[in-house]
Amino acid sequence: MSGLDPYVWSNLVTVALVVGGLALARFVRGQRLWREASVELWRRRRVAIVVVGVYLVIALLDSIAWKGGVPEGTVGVLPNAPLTVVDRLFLDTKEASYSAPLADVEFYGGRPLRRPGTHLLGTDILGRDVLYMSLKGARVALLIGGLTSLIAIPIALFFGVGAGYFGGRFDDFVFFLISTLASMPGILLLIALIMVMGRGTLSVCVALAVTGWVGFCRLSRAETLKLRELDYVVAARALGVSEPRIIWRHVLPNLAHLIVITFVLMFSGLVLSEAVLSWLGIGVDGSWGQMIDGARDELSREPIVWWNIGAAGTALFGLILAVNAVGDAVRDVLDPRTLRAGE
Amino acid sequence: MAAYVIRRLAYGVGVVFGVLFLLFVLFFAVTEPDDIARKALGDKAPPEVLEIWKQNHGYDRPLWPWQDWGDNLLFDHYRKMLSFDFGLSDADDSPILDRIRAGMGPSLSLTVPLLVLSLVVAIPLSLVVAFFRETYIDRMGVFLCVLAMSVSTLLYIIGAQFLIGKLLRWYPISGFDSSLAMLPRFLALPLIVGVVSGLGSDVRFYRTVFLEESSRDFVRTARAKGAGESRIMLGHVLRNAMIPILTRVVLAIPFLFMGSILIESFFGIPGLGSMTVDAIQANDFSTLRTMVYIGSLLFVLGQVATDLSYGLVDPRVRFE
Amino acid sequence: MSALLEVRDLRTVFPGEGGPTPVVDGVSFDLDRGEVLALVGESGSGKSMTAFSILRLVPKPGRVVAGSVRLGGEDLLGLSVTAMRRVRGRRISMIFQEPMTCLNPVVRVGEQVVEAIRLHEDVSRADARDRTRALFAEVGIPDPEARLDAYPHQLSGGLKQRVMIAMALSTRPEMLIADEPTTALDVTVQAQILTLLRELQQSRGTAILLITHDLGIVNELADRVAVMYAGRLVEIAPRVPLLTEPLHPYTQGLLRSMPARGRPGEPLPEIPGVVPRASEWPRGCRFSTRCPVRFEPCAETYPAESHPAAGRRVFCHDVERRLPSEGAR
Amino acid sequence: MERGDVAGTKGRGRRRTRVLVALVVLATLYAAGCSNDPYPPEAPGEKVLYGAFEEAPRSLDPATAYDTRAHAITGAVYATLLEYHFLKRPLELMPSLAVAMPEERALADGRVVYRFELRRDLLFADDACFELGGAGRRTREILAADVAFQIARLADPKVGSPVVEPFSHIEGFSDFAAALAARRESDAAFAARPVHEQYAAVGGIRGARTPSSHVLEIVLDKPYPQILYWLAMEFSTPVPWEAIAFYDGAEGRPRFDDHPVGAGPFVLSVYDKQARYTLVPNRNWHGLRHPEWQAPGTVYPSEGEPGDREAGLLEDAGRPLPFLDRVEVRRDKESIPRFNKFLQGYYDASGIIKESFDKVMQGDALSPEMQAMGIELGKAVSPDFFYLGFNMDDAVVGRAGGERSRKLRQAMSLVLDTEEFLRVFLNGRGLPAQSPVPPGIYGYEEDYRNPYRQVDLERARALMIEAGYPGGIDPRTGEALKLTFDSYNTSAQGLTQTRFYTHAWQQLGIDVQIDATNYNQFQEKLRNGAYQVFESGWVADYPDPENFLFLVWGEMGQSKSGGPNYANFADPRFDRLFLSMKTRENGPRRLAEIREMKEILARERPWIELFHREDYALYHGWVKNVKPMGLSMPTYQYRDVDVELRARRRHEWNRPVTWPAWVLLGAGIAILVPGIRTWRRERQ
Repeated sequence: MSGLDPYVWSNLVTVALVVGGLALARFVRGQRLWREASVELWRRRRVAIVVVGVYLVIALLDSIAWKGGVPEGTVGVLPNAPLTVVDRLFLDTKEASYSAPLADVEFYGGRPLRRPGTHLLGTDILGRDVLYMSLKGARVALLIGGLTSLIAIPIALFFGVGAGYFGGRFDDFVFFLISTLASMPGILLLIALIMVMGRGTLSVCVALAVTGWVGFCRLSRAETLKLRELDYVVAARALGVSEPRIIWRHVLPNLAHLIVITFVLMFSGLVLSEAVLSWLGIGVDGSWGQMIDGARDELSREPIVWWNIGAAGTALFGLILAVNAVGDAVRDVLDPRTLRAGE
Repeated sequence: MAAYVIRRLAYGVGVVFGVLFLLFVLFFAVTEPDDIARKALGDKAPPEVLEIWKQNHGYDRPLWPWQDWGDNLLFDHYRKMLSFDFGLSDADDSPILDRIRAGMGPSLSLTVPLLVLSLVVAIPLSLVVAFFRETYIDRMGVFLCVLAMSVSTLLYIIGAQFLIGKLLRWYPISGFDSSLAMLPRFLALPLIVGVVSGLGSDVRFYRTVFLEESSRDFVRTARAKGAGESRIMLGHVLRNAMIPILTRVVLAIPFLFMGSILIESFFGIPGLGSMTVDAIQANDFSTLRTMVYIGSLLFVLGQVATDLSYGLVDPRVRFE
Repeated sequence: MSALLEVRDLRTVFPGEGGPTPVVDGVSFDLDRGEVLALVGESGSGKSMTAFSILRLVPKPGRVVAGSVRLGGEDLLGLSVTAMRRVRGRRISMIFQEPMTCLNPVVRVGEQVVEAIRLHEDVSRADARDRTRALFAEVGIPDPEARLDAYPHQLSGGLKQRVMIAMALSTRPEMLIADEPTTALDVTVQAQILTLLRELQQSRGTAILLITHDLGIVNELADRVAVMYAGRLVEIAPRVPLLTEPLHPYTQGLLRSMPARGRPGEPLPEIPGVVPRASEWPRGCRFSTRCPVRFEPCAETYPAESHPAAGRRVFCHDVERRLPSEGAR
Repeated sequence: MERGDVAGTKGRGRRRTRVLVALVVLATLYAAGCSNDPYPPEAPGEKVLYGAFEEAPRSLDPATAYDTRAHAITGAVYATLLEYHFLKRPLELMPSLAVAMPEERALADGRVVYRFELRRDLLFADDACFELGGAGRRTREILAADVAFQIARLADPKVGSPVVEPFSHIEGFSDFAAALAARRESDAAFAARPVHEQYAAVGGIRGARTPSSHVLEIVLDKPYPQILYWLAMEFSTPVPWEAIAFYDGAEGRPRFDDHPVGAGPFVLSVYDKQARYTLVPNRNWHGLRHPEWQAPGTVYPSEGEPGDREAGLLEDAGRPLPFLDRVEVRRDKESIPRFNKFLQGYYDASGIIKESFDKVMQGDALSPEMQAMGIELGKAVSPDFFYLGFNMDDAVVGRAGGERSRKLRQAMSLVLDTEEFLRVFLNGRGLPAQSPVPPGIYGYEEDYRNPYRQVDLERARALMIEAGYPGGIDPRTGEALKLTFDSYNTSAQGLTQTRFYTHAWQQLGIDVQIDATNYNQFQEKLRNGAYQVFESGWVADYPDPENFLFLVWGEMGQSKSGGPNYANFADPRFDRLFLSMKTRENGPRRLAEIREMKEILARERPWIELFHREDYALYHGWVKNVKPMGLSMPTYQYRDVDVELRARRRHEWNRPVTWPAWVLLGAGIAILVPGIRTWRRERQ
């Protein structure tokens, strides 16, 4: 391929995401409704949001890579390989085997370490720094959750809004498609898709998206059906406003809160699914799921090696808990139905 | 009613046809028979070897009907699947149907008690939480639910085997025996894990349902006529909440036959779940295909059953 | 003879952003045996909350914080939960605005009335059912035997409200709270239900606390009328004087906006502005933001009670000003 | 919820209480009956040996079964003409179904004849397939023709036996195969007939003849003394034609692969591939039918090697075999639960899993904790050999790359630190391999050092430069050289081990990608040449260096003949040496040949020698008569169990710890009580 190296693409995508995120933030600040919602959200879930933010920053630092700048003969690095900021923070940290957090010697056998006292969370069986591995997992997890949602939500919107708004044959088709997909056992379809597409991050995300879009599609279809009958939409139609414009101006903005809620609630489910896929040996390389799977036997070691599974488990748990907490709050803040129920 | 059931089933058949088509696209069109053979035999397998393998598995025909109306994979796929002739496993050439028959028992012996137990544990718990709404018990309950939901099932399994199986020695760490005397012993740990790992989301779901129902006007009526809180919860709220609960349960019943992938393989229960895992690890496409098909079939049946069961619980529903 | 129900300085609050927000604020009134007292006001004026406070059914997180509710001399607010339960349905019954949602949709209506009876009386199921059948007949449900086994959705709105009334009266309570009993019904059915209520009230001598915003209904049913605005009682008087010569500017506005009073061809006069939210209530007279005759003290201090005539009470600075002797007392 | 019962006040509460009480009682019963014993109770006095298996063998057909997993069953179910003495070391053959060791006769033309005489009145195990020979028949006598039939099956290309090569020393073996294939090709009616008729029609194998019903003569084209070892393995067990004809997988009958019919000391009474199998004594076994024969292998031996008496291995001398009433083997996929069950006394024997090594071992001996449990340790370097191979047919690492590829292989070999690997993954339980020949096999030299198996990063880097990959960079792409490593271990553990290798090669700047599949698929990959770098191992079939060096013999090339030379290594000099070494008696000339072969291998690097395993087997004190064989031969018939001791220990070790349940219950109550109290207070 004459195109750019994969890492350059990854950098470009990262920059695009950051720019997109900033633009979104600007938009939110400009809109009263969204601004109030986000202020309210911040008020309710300060800690959780900060935690999610920390994960995001780590993932970003692990997304920008460049070549060079590595001293000759550094252990554990391929020649001419692009390295991220996180990689560079942990250059040359590889030991021979297990060491406990901040230990000076190996855990079994007690041989001296190359870099005693520097492994905050110890090292794994191959002597890799556990903190480093755990940090790298953040990017994978966010990639799984984010990329999948980025694929699934637009598809769901396209079909759901289209079906709900235009009805007729297209609606019949979409409804049939939804019923068909929904009737296939999710995890099996997921596995089948990955086996067919081959292993790898992208195919895992696509597979998760294909199995995950149905629920939101159903929701947006139902919501559009309702919106379609609202007075101002009917009025706009009667005034001869073009259909795409009605959808863009009147339907989509009214679905926005559902999109946000779905995104947040979907996220944690996706990351947890990946852990199961990892155990099946078809997960994404470098994920916490893989770390947990690889470390589960260590619980039976005598003396027990706990820091490995502990770090991966905590990292995963922390992200999911924070996202779940934010998700709950997002739903409370944005979903008027629950607001009314609270009165 | 009969007309409704027939119409509903007819749509179900349509959906099953759709599923079969998707499966065909996935496993034959996207992954052509050559690919399957190559996956099974390795990338550089010589063409003759591939041919023989394809013949043995019936994959040596043109894909689409317009290539050969009499003999093509699409029709063959439909014919075989609809007549439950699942053929041979892609991995070890054993008949798939036999293995499904053998795996059903162990799977059901795990999943049926699991479903019942989950309900028996989750519903009272969520009733308690809903009963104490707006108190510390409710807040703690919800927090624990979110906490419990945030833990990966893998961790539950590993933890339970380590703690209950090894340290406390309550039950065998893993294994299976279909004899009635031994079964409960082996099922204990898988059931504990199954119930606990699902408890978070279950309790949260039921709590929401109960809270929604207890904010209804008829609850106020019941209070106004002097009914006590527990009577209101059990007699009015639970009875109305049965509708969403039943939907969830009836819809889950068909999947009982599919077993539980994670639990079965960790605890060595030789059911359909482990079989699926073995199939995945062996790139056994035909078994996987069959499992997806059976799953969809059961799901469609489950949906019809759900619709019908509405009629039993909810007097408002009538079938037109 | 003391009144059946004596409500004194009742105050019910909901927690809000800036501390607890009252929805019922210092309401006092009496209800005599066999009397019909109408509680009138716009939506949000606190009339329903007053009713709920009497029965101690204020939805969480709201609660009654002050005052007393005496039923036959016994303070309901001091009763234990169990004792209170014996009051509800047995001594005070209540019917609601929405008969569609107030009946349990998955339980047969007969069963729901039977439950109400058996909650308070130790009778067999069969006896309770017989009584229910009789009650159904009494409230004018045609073919009561068949209706006993009907589900709520199989009955019309009017029939459902009759079931509610039957349920409310099943234990022969001394008092009935009817919260907008006809609002959700068709006009023709409304008349039937009102007639039924009047008949029952006369035959059984049940006292009724009628909550409504419809002065037409007041005119048909009530003996006395209490007008509420923004959580406060503004005027209380026997029906005729109140409807013919209202004293409080709010009551006057309310009456003016009744269609029956308007002249053909003229738009109905309406009270300018809207009821302020509970958190935005003025310190003084609650109506001062919309009052056509407001003057200095109105926004600052709440008017004291004036007694312009026997059995009449008004809370208004203007009335006070015009009745100096009374106001000085 | 009972219908229409909204308003029942009386009796309701009582009923609810009763249900609650019943539930609590039930739960208590369940909890009280809780035990971690995974087995139903045995019959009183029944001697049962308990074991575990990871995955069911692919096939139990003695013609194709060639792995330890399968041999655990086939070795017990099938009997052979010869077998190994249980106690004597070095291993020694003795007659089993044969009356005596065969007479060996060299013919003038260089051919060799072995004459076996079968015992009279030997019966196959009872089986339904014998109905084919007459209604109601459950068994029949074993004849020499049954052995000849099985040898013919080995030749049958359709059977696909992995041991065609050693058996093709038998005269007419290959001709028979060719003739059979040709007839089948040309004559469809012939191909449809039962196989025993086909074999008979083709005329059988010339060199496996049966001059009389109980005499079998094996004729070899040229001397091949190792054939006797092969005749001691299940490949040449007598197989009844009825079983092949009957167990065809049709009409609900199992396939012969899953339903063995043999003459060994045990029969497979339960075989559920997913869950368990059970062996029970075969009452038709000659040891049980004719105890008066005192045939070798049917009574416990009374002599062994020095030290056996002290180890208590001769206590049962002269007692008729077998001692066990049942062998119960359960499937247990995951190693940790398996080992934990061993520690709980539910499996009688186990290896040591690496996770628990530090708990089990202290230095070279068992830890005090294990000794206190009465566990015994069996330790032996097993005659095996593990290596990482290069596919010599591959363009990058193979012979096509010439000198360049050889230097690459040498460099890759120089950076793998086996010592470190053994330390990290196997707790040092293994011996770094310098050549394929393990200790205990002729040709092993303790002080031999392979020049390319001593870690030397500098030299490896220099070799990379010479190979044209300076710093690991492939000049064609400008990126790190990319290779693929094919592994058959998909578990996380296996992946970690594989990463150990790839990390080592990373030091040279080589980017090795891991492609992990399951074992069967890995086999398919090998069969089809779709691999570059791979891992493999070999466990000896018999104690001879030939059995290891043939792994790189050109004739055994996977791509050439489907043999186990997965590296597809072919070197004319090596092949010549191999052929000459193969038939030579042990002695200086043979040693010299072996040395030269080792040197060729060291230079050419078709593989990177890793290690010879050291087997640490753990046995509970109640298991008697355990002596490692090295070879994969089950010896269940010699095994004995002290049932009372086991029952006592199990009981002792498995008292459940119940206090956490009470703590949990207490915590639950503690959480609820304040809530209930507030609520009650509100009610007043």
